[in-house]
Amino acid sequence: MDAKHYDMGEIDIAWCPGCGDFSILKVLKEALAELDVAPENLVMVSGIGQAAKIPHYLRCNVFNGLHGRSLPAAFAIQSSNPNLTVIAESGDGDMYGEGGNHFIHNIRRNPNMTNLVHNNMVYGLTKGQASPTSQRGFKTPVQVDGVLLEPFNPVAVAIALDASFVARVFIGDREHTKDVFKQAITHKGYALVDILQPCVSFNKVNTFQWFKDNTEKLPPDYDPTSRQQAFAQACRTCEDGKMPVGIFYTNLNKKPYHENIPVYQTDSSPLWQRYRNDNKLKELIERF
Amino acid sequence: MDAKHYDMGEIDIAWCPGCGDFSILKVLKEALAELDVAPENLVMVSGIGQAAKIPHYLRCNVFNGLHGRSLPAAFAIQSSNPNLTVIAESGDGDMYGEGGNHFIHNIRRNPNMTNLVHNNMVYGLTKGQASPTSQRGFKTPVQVDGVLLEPFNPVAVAIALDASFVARVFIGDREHTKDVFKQAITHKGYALVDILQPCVSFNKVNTFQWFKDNTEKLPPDYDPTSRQQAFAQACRTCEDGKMPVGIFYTNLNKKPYHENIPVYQTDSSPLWQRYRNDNKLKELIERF
Amino acid sequence: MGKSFSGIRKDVSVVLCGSAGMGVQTVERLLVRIFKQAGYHVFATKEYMSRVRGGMNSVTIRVSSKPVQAEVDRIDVLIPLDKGAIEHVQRRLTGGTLILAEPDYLNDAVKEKCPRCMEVAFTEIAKAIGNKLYSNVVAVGVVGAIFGINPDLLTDFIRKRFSGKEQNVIDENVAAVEKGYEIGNELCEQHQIRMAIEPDSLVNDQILVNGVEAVGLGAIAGGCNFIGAYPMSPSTGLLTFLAKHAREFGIVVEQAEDEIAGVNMAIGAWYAGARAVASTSGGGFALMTEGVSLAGMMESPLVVHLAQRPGPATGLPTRTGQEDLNLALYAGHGEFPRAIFAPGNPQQAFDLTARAFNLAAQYQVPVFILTDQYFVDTYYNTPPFDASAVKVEHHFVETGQAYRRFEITENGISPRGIPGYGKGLVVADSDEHDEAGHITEDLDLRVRMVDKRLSKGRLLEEAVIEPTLWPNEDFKTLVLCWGSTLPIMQEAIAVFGRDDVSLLHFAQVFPLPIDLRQTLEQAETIICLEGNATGQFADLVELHTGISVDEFLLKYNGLNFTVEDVVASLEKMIG
Amino acid sequence: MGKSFSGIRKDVSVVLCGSAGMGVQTVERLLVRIFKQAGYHVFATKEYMSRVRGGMNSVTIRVSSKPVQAEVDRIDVLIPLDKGAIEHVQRRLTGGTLILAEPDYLNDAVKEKCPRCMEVAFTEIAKAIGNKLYSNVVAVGVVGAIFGINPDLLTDFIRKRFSGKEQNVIDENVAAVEKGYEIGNELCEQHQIRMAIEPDSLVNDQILVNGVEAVGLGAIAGGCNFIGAYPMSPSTGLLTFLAKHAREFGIVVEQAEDEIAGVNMAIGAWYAGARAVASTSGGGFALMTEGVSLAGMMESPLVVHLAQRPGPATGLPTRTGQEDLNLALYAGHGEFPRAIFAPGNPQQAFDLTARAFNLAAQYQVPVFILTDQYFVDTYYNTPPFDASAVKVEHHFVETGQAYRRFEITENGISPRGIPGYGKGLVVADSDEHDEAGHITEDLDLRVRMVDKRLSKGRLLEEAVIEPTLWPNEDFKTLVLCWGSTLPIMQEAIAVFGRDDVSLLHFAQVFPLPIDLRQTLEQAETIICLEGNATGQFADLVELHTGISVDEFLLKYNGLNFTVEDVVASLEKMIG
Ligand SMILES: Cc1ncc(C[n+]2csc(CCOP(=O)(O)OP(=O)(O)O)c2C)c(N)n1
Ligand SMILES: Cc1ncc(C[n+]2csc(CCOP(=O)(O)OP(=O)(O)O)c2C)c(N)n1
Ligand code: SF4
Ligand code: SF4
Ligand SMILES: [Mg+2]
Ligand SMILES: [Mg+2]
Repeated sequence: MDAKHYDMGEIDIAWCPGCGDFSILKVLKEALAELDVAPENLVMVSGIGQAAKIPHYLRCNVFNGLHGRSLPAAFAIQSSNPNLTVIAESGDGDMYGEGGNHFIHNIRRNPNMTNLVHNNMVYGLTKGQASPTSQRGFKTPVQVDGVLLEPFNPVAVAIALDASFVARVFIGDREHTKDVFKQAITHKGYALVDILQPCVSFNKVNTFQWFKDNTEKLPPDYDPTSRQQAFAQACRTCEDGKMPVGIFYTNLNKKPYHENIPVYQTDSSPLWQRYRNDNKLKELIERF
Repeated sequence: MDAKHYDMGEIDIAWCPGCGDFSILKVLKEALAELDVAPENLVMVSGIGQAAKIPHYLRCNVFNGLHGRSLPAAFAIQSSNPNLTVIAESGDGDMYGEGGNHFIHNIRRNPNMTNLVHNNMVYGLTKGQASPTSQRGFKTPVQVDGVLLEPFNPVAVAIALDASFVARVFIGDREHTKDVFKQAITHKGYALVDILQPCVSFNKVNTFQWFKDNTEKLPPDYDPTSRQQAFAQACRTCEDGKMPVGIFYTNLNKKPYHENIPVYQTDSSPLWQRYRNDNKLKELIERF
Repeated sequence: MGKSFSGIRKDVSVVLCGSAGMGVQTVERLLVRIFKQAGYHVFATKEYMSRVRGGMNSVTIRVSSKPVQAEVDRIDVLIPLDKGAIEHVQRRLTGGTLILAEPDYLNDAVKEKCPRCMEVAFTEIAKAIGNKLYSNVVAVGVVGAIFGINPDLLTDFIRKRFSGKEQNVIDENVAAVEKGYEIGNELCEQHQIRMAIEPDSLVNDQILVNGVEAVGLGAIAGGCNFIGAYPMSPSTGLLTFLAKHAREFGIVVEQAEDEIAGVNMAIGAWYAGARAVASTSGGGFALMTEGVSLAGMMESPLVVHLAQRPGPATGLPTRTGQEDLNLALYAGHGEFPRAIFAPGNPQQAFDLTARAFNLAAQYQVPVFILTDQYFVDTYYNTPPFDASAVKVEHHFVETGQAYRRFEITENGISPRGIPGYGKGLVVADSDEHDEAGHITEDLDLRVRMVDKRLSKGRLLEEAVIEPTLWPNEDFKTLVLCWGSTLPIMQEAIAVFGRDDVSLLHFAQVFPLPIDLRQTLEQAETIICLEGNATGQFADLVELHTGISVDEFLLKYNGLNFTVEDVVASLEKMIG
Repeated sequence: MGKSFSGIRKDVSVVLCGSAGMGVQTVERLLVRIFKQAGYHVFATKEYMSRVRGGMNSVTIRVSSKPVQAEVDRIDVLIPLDKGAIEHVQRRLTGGTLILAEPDYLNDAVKEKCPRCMEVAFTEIAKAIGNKLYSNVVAVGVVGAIFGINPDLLTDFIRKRFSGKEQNVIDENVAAVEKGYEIGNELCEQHQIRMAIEPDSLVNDQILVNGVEAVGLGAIAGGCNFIGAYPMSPSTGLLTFLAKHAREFGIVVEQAEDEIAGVNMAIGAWYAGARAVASTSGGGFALMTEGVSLAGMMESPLVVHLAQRPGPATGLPTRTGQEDLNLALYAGHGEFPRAIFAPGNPQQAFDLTARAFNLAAQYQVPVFILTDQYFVDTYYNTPPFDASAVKVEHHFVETGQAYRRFEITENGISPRGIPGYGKGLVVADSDEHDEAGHITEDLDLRVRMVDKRLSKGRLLEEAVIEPTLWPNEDFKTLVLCWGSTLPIMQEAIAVFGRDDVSLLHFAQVFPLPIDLRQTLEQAETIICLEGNATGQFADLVELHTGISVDEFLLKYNGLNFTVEDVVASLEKMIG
């Protein structure tokens, strides 16, 4: 399929010129096209933020919900209709801040969905406060003395939660990003891709160049099935060297959520196609 | 100080006879007594659940707040008055379920407080649903086919977040528990103690005996300053052997929150003792 | 009829009381079924503390030859299963109360107040059989005998009930009930305490459900196939009910990490074509209110079961109240329409819960079902629900290429598409949006969208369920009530016995009927009965009709109204 | 006076419009200060899209010889900084509008509609100086010239403003403003467009603040030393304001992980003796409502700043509205008292915010400050706030050994202790509790505790801030309004010019004054003006007084009312 298939035509995109979000959109379209995902079968779920506007810029079904709440909605969409391709995509503030609790517990469920997080280490839409991933010392109008908190390490946390697919990419490397996107989307189960993305308007520290200088690919012989190795790599932060990018961890022993619950064990049809079982209901009522 | 100092006298305790909560209460009193913490200077903060009732059974200042919300309250209490000894104590559902987002982000702040979590792998007060730490296959009236989700591993997650003190104990070993409590309370910064505790009413699987059989102390030569080793130990679950207990990880390079913010840099008095600076305010207003 | 001291009775209330863990609820579950099988109308309600063991809980079971669905203070027969039990129900005792108790529970004061008290050594008897835990089953036998229930029915029932257990457990339980029956019989012969109640053949065809089971059956009848919920008393029953029947009815049951996830899951599920409910109580609902607003903006159907308990905050987690009407009315920021049901009895709970799903689907609005701890925990016998009378109305369409989720139509309702069904794309947005669903800052369009959303409120008004005016169309005094208090008010008015007093019960509390004012204008005196301290429903009525209530009958100690409560108040107000 | 085409003007509105990132806000910040330094009354308000770059935003600056605090539609001078700008403000243009624009922005249609349009090649001039980004500073110079502002004032100001920057940046900015001034002067001479406004010497002693700064200063004056907040437009300003001054005033500023944490932090902080505020907007406030209920139960003081924006859900994040009154009124499950302020101008914002802390401390209740996007973003000049008139009232006690946090006192207020201050223990509980603060299931005590909590509501009624009746005590028509619309209504009534029309503005919207009914009864016609679609405040008034409003003036397109809006509506209604 051609990536143009996902184009929205003449629309006004609210991102700043030069923002990494544009590349993410482009790469995502290409990945989807190469995987032949039909727009009618794709649901993009997002929260609120600059990143969270992405579903509006890609021809597909859209659930653009509340700030921080994309994952529970995406989970429910996926488990109400496992035939859909579900991508939950939002910003670092949305997913790891407001949505932190869903981030943790959704991983535990392992639904068959892809979770793309635009990690620009800042709150873009609300004009430049620290996000959970902001680096120590990062100054903002709220963090006037610079960020004092330990930056949230989504990759390490996801590995600690034994997520079934954990990756980080830098959008500056588009081919690599596309490749990881494709693997994430085809992965059966929950797949996290933390996407390092420069915010040209509010993050003057972690720029394109900075990311370029401070990231490197995981070693070529790296084995993503080892949780211990994955954690060791995840702990490598820019505070003490370069942050690795690539697929840190996969656990292929896990079934996706919908294969575990009884609802789809004998019948794979989505819930909307089903009818109430009148006989059983009559029987049940009479049992009381 | 004598542990009796914390006794409430003749009160009606709402726990079930035989519940591990009683031992936790007893050990905590002893630990506090041995550390000479004055009741007037101690604030116990909890949420809602069986475990969360504990502050009512110990003579001290009490903030028994909402289900899942003890940590933000405890954080604020501690940072409004760093002279207080603050213990946030609740159940596994409260801290890791409803309160999961605060669990993560409070660790990032590293406030000088102790976080004691009664981990009975079940929701006690609401009569026996799965908690985030319930083991796979655990059957309840809600999880009728047994728990399908990956159990939440608080120790691994806390290490992934680079918490400054991370421990797990089994309340069956009271001396060890007391020792860890004391170290946690005296630790300068955030200290997590996950306390394995049998629930005799609703968890017939993870019983006292089961915990006894499925836990073992960390090796005697274990070095808690290595994050990688800590993570490796944290990944050892009962699914593949014994769960280690002990102090998994300490990071002593971190300052507690209140030492990082400007408010206490030149003045260590609690906020309630301070007065508005009238001159500066007048000046500020005139600057507009 | 002279046959015995008590003779034939129409309506007897039996109370069992003991600390948590003493098996009060087991006795309740056994007795209600036994009474029903014996052909009696039966009603059972409980009050309990927020703890797993200890404290003091009680169950009131009414047994009757006529339908009964209301709580009474009066205790005809009391079985204290614990030392503190008699004191716990102290104020409900009368000279006529029959007490069957362990010898050492009966002190002189009790004996004086209740001359009809008899000693039964439940624990010793139970121990003799094998375990003191059987004492509650002994009590079941004693009660069975007093009510003259066929002993075979008793033993058969017990045998069936424990059929899954080991043989010795079954045998010992049977022995316990038999022994109890024997003792009960002896007592009856010695003291003429038999209570002969006439069975009603109608009861055989009826079902016995508690409030939350009625809601649960209504949900399944309404096509519910998804629940996102976090445990919270007293709402948890719906989660466990649907979990129990998940496999049979193809329901996705997910215990959410918190209530916020619960409600967002429910909205996501509806988006994908499921029929979802979120179930919670006050504090959990407070957390859901942002999600409620999302449903308002996305024009997503949403059903929320809100089981009320006294607040604020954690309040009294296992008690009852009607304090969350305002919260349900105004939950969520911004402005959007909604509907709120508050069933008064199991039939209404079944009907309205099923209707909630259809209404939500049709008008694409949030619909709330307000119950309370009293209602969800109370057992009623009732004619079997007729699910065939309830259609599952899907109200979604196959989308075409040009599909626009928020198309502005004449009546404000846009055809609802489902992703994956049809060629169209379904775009739902929490921002203000254009007809296609995409984010907009066109401020004229904003106004049209607000108008579109609010116009559905008028449609909901037209679809309103009328309140029940009972018993007479002519009245001087009108008592307004809503939710679970219906049967209590009905019995109270019957007992009060004046034909110029009627009640107007609202099973739908929002919107209110357009012509409500006319009905209210007929009353000389309007009384409003509510389980709260501020008269929330009266405020709503006043806003809607301009008519303010004359008198209030409010209760907010955590217990439900009883028939006696209401009668006494009516006497004071208009007696 | 014949000196120029325009002559002496009392009140001129200057509008700058361009896409986000074009420096509209920089011009605003510069011009308001320059005008004020020149001795003019100044008012500036903006409307903008929810995006960081692109889109179209505008700023309206009114410059006057008399105090002005209201938004007008009318544009006297327009400087479009972007191609789409003229179209964006199209409907506000009149034949008298002076447009200063890049040559290619001015097409024939514009020239026809606004004959007074002149070409200024801002970008080219800026480029010549060094960077096209300077074009907005050129515009500042042009405007300065038109208003006849002393050129030294302009250059001094610019020099000071950019003093932190590199020397060439300072120099180029100064060059830009000087060049602009030169061009402006030429235009004035050629076209007689000078606007000579008489300065008012009073302005010199005044301060220039926007709404959120007034709230922030009020907070500091009220002793605020803790904020727990999560960024959300339009409430974020308070968080950044307090962050900016945290070091100076010893304020703990913590960006919470979510709003739930924010409000629970605020309550925890009060418990420990701090004076805390939580700041948020609609959706965030919805998430805080469980915490609000906690404050109700714990009788914890709590101050919440709720900056309104249009909903439901994400709605229009950067627009304005008054849609969250109901939410604030009924937020939280269960029943407990509260107070709600809605300041109408900076002075009220300062006073009431400070008062919120004292009121919360004294009555131990949640107090809300309702602002909106319009108010927080709008600049006003106003007499300097007198902080010495505001005492920080602590209202806590040193505890004794026998201290009981929830002691039942005559007026319902229990002395508030702080852990660590005194020998007593401070026990606060979210469950129903006894006087000592420990969890209870004593249901009689429950009733006493409810009564105690609710009785504080009556005290709050007595402490109410009376509404402003303006200008006349005698009236036939009374216009009710609340919150930020006060100055707009005032100017509209003055313009409308009939002395039988008064306004009644509520800076405290809950509770309402006990005797409000009497005031309303004097009116023949009552009109209610609100920034929502359903008339939420009118409902509240009706509930409180039994009087319903005759006419509504509602606006809900995301923009604030303008003076012209209101005048036109008044004319239609009572003209
Ligand atoms: C409940 C709630 N709280 C706060 C907000 C305000 N808000 C909108 S976007 C955002 C942060 C966005 O940051 P991020 O998710 O990192 O996305 P980015 O803009 O950086 O792409 C916030 C705080 C909101 N819309 N809803
Ligand atoms: C907002 C909210 N949701 C749900 C509840 C109901 N609730 C009370 S305690 C509890 C779980 C308790 O489990 P845990 O924290 O593990 O404590 P335990 O009783 O096992 O000690 C729940 C779900 C509540 N009180 N508030
Ligand atoms: S604010 Fe930052 S993240 Fe948002 S669009 Fe602009 S550059 Fe991108
Ligand atoms: S329910 Fe479980 S955890 Fe709670 S007191 Fe009883 S045994 Fe302990
Ligand atoms: Mg971001
Ligand atoms: Mg637990």
